[in-house]
Amino acid sequence: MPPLDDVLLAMPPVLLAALVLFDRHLVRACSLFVLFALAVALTWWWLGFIWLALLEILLGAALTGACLFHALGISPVGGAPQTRLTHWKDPVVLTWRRGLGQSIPALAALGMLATALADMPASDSIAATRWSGQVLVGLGLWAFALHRHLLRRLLAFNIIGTGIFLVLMTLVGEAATAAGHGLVMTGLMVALLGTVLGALLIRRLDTLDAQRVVGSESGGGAP
Amino acid sequence: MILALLWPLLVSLRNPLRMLMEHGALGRPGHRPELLDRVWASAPLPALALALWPGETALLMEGWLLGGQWHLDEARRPWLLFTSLLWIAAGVYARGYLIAEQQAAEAGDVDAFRRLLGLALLWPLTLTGNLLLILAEDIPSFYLGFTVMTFAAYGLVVHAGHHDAHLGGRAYLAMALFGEALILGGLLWSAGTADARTLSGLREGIAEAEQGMWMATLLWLGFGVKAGVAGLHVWLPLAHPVAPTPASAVLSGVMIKAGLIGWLSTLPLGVPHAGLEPLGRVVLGMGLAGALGATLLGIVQRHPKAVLAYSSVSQMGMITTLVGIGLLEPALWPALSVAVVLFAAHHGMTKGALFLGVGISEHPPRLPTWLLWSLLSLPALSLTGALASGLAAKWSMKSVLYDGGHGLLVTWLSLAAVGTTLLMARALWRQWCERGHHTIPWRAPMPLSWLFVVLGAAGVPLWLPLAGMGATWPPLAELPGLLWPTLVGLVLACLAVAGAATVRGKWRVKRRLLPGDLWWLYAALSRRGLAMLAKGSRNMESRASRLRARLVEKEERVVARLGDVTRYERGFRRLAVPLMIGVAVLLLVGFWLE
Amino acid sequence: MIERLGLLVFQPAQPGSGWAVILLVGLPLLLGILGAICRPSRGWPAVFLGLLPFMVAVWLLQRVREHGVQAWVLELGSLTLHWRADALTLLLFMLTQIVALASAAYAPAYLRAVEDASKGSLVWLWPLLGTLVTSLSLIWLAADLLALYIGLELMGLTAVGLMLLPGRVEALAAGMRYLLLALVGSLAFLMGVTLLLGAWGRLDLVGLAAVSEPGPVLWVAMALLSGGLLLKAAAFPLHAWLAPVHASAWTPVSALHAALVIKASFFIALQLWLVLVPDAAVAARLVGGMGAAAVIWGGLMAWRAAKLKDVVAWSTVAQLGYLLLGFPLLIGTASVAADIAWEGTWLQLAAHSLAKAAMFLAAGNLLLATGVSRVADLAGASRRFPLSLLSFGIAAISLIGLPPSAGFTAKWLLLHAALAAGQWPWLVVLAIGTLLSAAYVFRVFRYSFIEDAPLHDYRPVPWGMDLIALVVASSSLLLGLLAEWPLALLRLAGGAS
Amino acid sequence: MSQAWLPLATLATSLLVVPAIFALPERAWRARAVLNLSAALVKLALVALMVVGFYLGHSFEFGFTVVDGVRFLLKVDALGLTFAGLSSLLWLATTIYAIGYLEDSPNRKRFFGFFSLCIASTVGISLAGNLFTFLLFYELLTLSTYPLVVHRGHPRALAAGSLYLRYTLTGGLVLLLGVVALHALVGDIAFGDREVLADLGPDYHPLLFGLFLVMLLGLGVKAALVPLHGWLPRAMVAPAPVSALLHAVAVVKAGAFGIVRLVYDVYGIDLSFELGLLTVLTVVATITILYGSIRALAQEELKPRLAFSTVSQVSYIVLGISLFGPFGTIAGLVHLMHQGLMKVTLFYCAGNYAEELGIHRIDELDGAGRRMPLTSLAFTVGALGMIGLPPVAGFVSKWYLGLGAVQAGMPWVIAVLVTSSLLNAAYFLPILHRLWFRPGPEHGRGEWPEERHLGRLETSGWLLWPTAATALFSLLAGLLAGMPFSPLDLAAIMATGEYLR
Repeated sequence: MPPLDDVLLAMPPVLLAALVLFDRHLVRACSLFVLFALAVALTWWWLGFIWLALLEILLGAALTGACLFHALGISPVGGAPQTRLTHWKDPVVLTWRRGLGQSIPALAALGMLATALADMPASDSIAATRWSGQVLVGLGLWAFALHRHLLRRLLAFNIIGTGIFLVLMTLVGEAATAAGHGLVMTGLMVALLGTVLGALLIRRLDTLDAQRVVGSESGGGAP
Repeated sequence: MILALLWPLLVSLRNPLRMLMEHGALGRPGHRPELLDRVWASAPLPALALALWPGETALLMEGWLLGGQWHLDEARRPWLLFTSLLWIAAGVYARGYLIAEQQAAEAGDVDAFRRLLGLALLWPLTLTGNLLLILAEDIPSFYLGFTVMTFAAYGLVVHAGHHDAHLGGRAYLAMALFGEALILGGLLWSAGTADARTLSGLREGIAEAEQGMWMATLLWLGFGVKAGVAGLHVWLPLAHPVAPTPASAVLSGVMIKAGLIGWLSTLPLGVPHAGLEPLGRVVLGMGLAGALGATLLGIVQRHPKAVLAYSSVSQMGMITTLVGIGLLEPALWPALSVAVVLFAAHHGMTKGALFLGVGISEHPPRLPTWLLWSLLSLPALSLTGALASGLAAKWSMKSVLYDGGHGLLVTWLSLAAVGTTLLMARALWRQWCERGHHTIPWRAPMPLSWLFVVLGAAGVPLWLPLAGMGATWPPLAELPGLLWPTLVGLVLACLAVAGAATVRGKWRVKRRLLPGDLWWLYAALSRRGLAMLAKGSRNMESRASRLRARLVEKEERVVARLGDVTRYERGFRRLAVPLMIGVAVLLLVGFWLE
Repeated sequence: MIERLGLLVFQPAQPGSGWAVILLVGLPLLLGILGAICRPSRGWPAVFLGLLPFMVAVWLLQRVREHGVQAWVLELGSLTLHWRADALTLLLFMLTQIVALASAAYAPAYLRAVEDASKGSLVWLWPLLGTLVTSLSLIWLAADLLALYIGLELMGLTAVGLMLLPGRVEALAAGMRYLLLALVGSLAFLMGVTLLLGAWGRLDLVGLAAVSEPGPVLWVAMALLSGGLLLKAAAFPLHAWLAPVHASAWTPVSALHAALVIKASFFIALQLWLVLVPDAAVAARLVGGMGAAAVIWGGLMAWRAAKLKDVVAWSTVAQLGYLLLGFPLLIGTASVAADIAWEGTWLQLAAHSLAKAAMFLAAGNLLLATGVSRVADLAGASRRFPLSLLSFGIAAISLIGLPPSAGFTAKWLLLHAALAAGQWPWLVVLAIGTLLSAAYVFRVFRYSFIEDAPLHDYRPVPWGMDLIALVVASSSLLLGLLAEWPLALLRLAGGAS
Repeated sequence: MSQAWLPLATLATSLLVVPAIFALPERAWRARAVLNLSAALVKLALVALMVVGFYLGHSFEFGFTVVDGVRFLLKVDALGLTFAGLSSLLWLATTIYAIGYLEDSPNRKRFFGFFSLCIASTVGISLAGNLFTFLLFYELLTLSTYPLVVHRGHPRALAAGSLYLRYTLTGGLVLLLGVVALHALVGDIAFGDREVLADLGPDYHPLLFGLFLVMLLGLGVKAALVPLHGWLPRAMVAPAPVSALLHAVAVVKAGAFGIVRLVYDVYGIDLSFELGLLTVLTVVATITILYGSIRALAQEELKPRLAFSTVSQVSYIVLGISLFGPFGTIAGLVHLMHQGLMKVTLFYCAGNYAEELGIHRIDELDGAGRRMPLTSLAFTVGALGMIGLPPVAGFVSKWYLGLGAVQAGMPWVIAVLVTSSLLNAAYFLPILHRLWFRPGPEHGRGEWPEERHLGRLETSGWLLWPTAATALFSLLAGLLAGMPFSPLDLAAIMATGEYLR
């Protein structure tokens, strides 16, 4: 049984992730994501990976958050969102059956992960973190399968990534810390770049979409 | 020897080449070159010279076909001689016979010109084939000659171009093809078995071969078509009447003999223990049937040429019986062969004279009627065996048969001779009925060549070089035995004429038997067969197209279904991530199963 | 098998080789940046400069031939990255260069002809191109998982960027899907790497091969790695992103992508299998089954596709299936079969790269010239654009696997290997694949030969573009007859160690 | 002494013409004609050079390794040389013909380009020294003929082209499978290494038998063995020179040639006999011969009738080689050449009729002999040859077939031959009758469907002279069959010298 403080520390990211993924309001979800990244940074710090914590704050919280808000069309200068995007509903209705069905891949992935990790017992100090990482992966996958919304999928991707980083850092021993750091840093960079690209894309798609809507409306007005 | 063959070929090709040179001449109206000129008629001359050339010659040509070997030996010489003689005579005769057409052609009648051109081309070509088959010793050359003659003669048969000519041509061609096929099969089989290239090798091979009987049967039947064996003779009465008279003369005079030559060259006659007795018996039977049956059929014909054609069948039937005896009793063959050759030459010339005579009676020369008709009936009498060459031929035949102890057969043959007499009488009667009134000068080529043939025919035994033994005239004591069939025949003919005069009406109502008797059956049968083939072919066609249609339809369905399948692609697109995890799980299971 | 990949060699590298490798990796990037600055409007400067890394590769290949495989360790503090250069990787590098050069030479003229090529996206083309080539070089040369990961991610993101350049709505939507899937794929890859690292504490392939032992960890790790890589390689059930992406991308980019990018993922996957699970025959057959399904499905879809570029794109899916057949033939089979399959697989890879690049370029020419995108609209093309169609045809010959082409020789080898390994089903797969590919290719030709078609207005393409397509296509043809030369090098690399 | 360059140069002659033709502009028909003709002549000269060299005992071989264990091999042997000679000769004739035929038609550049490619592949097939090389050119032939078949570009041509591809590509694929399997079994077999398979021992015999059937299936498609012949009559929509070439030298012959190679040079005749393969071939060939003839009877258009005749005639070759013994071999080999000459003549004639008079159907031929005597004469020669009448070349083939049949102990084959001859006569003689003996438009009855006056002679000289030449050749090949260097002589040399040692 891991110590209580570890468990307590592992709880916030998980809870936040769940909120991020399943909050119906997108702006709130994005804000929550920033919080989530901060919580993860806290975890890094707690585990002793100061550099990672700093990176997480910089890349994960600040830049990724900025990207997400950019995708939503919220800018620090312009203020409130003006587009429909903020209230974007998922195109596919969420039903219980669908929810359960889409959880199967996530569960399968978790099962595989558990099978592999069963051979590598963790010390008490990191067990909680590892568990939280796995839960994040599972949640992320579930959400990724469940949602059609591009931004939500981006969020899910980020959360899976974070989960994997957490698992990774609990797995590497002393000898391979450098390699682990390397991997995580690359991963963070990739996640960031991916999010940037995604955000830009979403933005552009939105613009084009709006143009098209406007175009078709004006076209519809003509005989 | 090459010249003998090459010359006709050159003559044949001369005119078309000339046509080619002056291209466009065909379309121009106006004067045309004379097609049947002297050069054309001279085509058989070198062959005649060859036949008279003393001594035996042989020609080997490695490059020719599969290795050519042409021989002129004593066995071939008589054939060559009488063949070329008849061809010359017929050629000269033709120049007169076709004079009207030629004039029309020269005057610009396109149709006539075309027909004549064909004749000018095919006549020497037929001759070439005929000569080649006589001279050839290697099998391919022989077959080549036979084929060339057969197919080129088709053009002679259909020369006139009217409906009957085409009917005759069709009968001729169909039967010829049938014969060719049998010959080819027989030749291939026997030559393959004997590994022979020459005809003599072939004969030995057949004598030794296990299946020799069947090979011989095939060959006998194949050549039998040409030789007019009973049952296979049907083309003769159809083709001969429609061909121009000189063509009929060579058809009936020499080309029929090609079948005989075929027998003599390929069947192992005179070889002891060849094991062909069963065939010999059949041949004998068929020969007799032909000799007798043809007279019965011929006697009811109206067209003189048809009557003559049936007479040819009858005469060839007689020769066939001789061949049959040769197969049955090889020991008799050396003597018999002489008789056969003599008989063949006699029949060839005489029948030639008779056919030419038909033309003469249609266009009588300015001769006294009694002279003309006695000249016309001379070959007829000769054919019955009462006079001249006929007498000699008959005697040589009979003497051999008597020596071999075939008295009964002689009687039968004598009966056939009775029939021949009747036929001759019938033919002359018909000629008399259909005689023409436009006389021509007797010094024209037509009467002259006819006279030449008549005289030649009468004197066959005198000039025919028979190997070893000359023809002998029968002793006086035998004359009654030889002459009675003719007399009986004459009497019967007179009775018939008298009877016909009295009961004229009755004869009229009787339905006339069409010339070509069995042909109509064959034609119907083969038409049925061909129709079945064509139907089968069409069935295959339609079945194939149905199958194709069904396949196409099925394919379209499958393609449509495949088009449906493509919509699953959306699923792949939507479920990419779960699918990836699925793949991973699958691989994990795979690893686990190791 | 592992020594064929140039791994397991501990001899020190020849001096100078390291620099050569740095040049190999770095030069394309530099050139890309240069391109962004100069923005060449003609193809030839790109070709001219692009020859530089090619020269370096040739030089290095010469060294490899003389001294055997070259391997280095790059140390960044406590982080070590492993590299190696052997004949295979260098040949792959040269292949990369050739295709990239062709695309680069083609691009300027193409972009001038395409109307909607905005200035902004033009700036991005060259650096992205350079980065892509660099990342590919990284992948070929890397001998540890971290470097591979870096290369893979770099390649994936650059590829997405390149695909997005046209900026049309369809391009964006397809690109977005591609991006997400690529990201998910890399997450799976990362997860696999994580497990390996956690279990054995090292990432270099040589070391992992030595210390790893079969067990759930290795298996799960391999399953995840393979899943991710197959997703990126567009293997059968995970191929869905491919065709839409190509449909709207620029032609030279499509050529590059189909020829190289997905091959890189395949290369990594095959390499990992050979190193880590060289005896997993059952799983390999499962991959082979996926390949078979890919051959059939890709062929069908290409046959039914309405647009020319879709046809070409779907054919990529099918062709990748052939490559996947390499798994069952190489893994867990006797060396008789594996030897042949080894050559067949790489030859197929090269053949397909060249042929597909040529085909995309030729198809691009046709599309540019006719201004239509549907196959059915190509009626009468054979009279008007014989050269484009000829290039298309030559490339198609190789794709179908008809002689004399590299595709044919590769197919021959694969067939032979399948027979030698006693795995008959693959014969059927190859046969069906051939027929299907013939069906979709000749469908195009059938339309092009129609004579009584109405005359669309068309514009001629610059002859340079036609020429490039023709040259690349012909090279795929020639490779079929001259395959012995590169394959001998492959054998040499295998035999040297 | 080995000269590698000669076979390579022969191949290259027609291969290099291809890009040159494609480079020329469409309008430069004169330059193209010169190019084509000179290449054809050069190739003929090269082949002649090889023939001379071969008879002097030189060997010509060119080879390099394609991949490990697989060689690209060009080798000259008597059989290949003969086929190469035939194809270069007929190429020359057909090139001349095609130049005349396609005058003023579109897409000539494409046509001649692929035409040359087609010949290059045929030469490649004939000079191929092993199965791999053979296969290579065999498939190349498929590809290069497709554009020729669909040349006209109308829906029927396109449909025929698709059908053609379906058949031939599938056939090629099956052949490929067989060849690869054989290769996997024993490695690379150069043609002529007959011991390799014979030494395998009886355990392998079922496998070898199966492989032979597979390869036969592949080759049979091109050789148009029933029931794999379906593409051939449909491919008739191609222009006449293409049909001529397709039927006489290129495609159909390639299949037959492949079967010859397979039986004699890969399996060896003794092994084939031992395995009972020859019986299979005999039966297949017999069925094909009869089926083709019967189907030809019902065709009412000229070219399809000729096509079915080809189906039937090509199987003579197969029949010949299936008859165990020297005569059968000679027959098969000699018919390989004879059929080419005769069929090409017939197709030229059909083309002439179509071009000059617009005749496609048989019943339109009435009296055409009058209007086009030389063409009709050539047709007559070809038709008589097909029936197997002396002195045309077909007779020689048929003669040896018959002898071979007896020698192989299968006299019943003679019945097949005779039946086939009769059927041939039944569908050719009516045509001849119409040509020569029926009155037609020339005699004022009706009109030609579409008369054009293409030349000073009966038709354009480009069309006429090749026709006359091939007809003459097929006549001479039969008439002078015993001469040295005649097809028969060559076949006999091959048969006795190479295969029946």
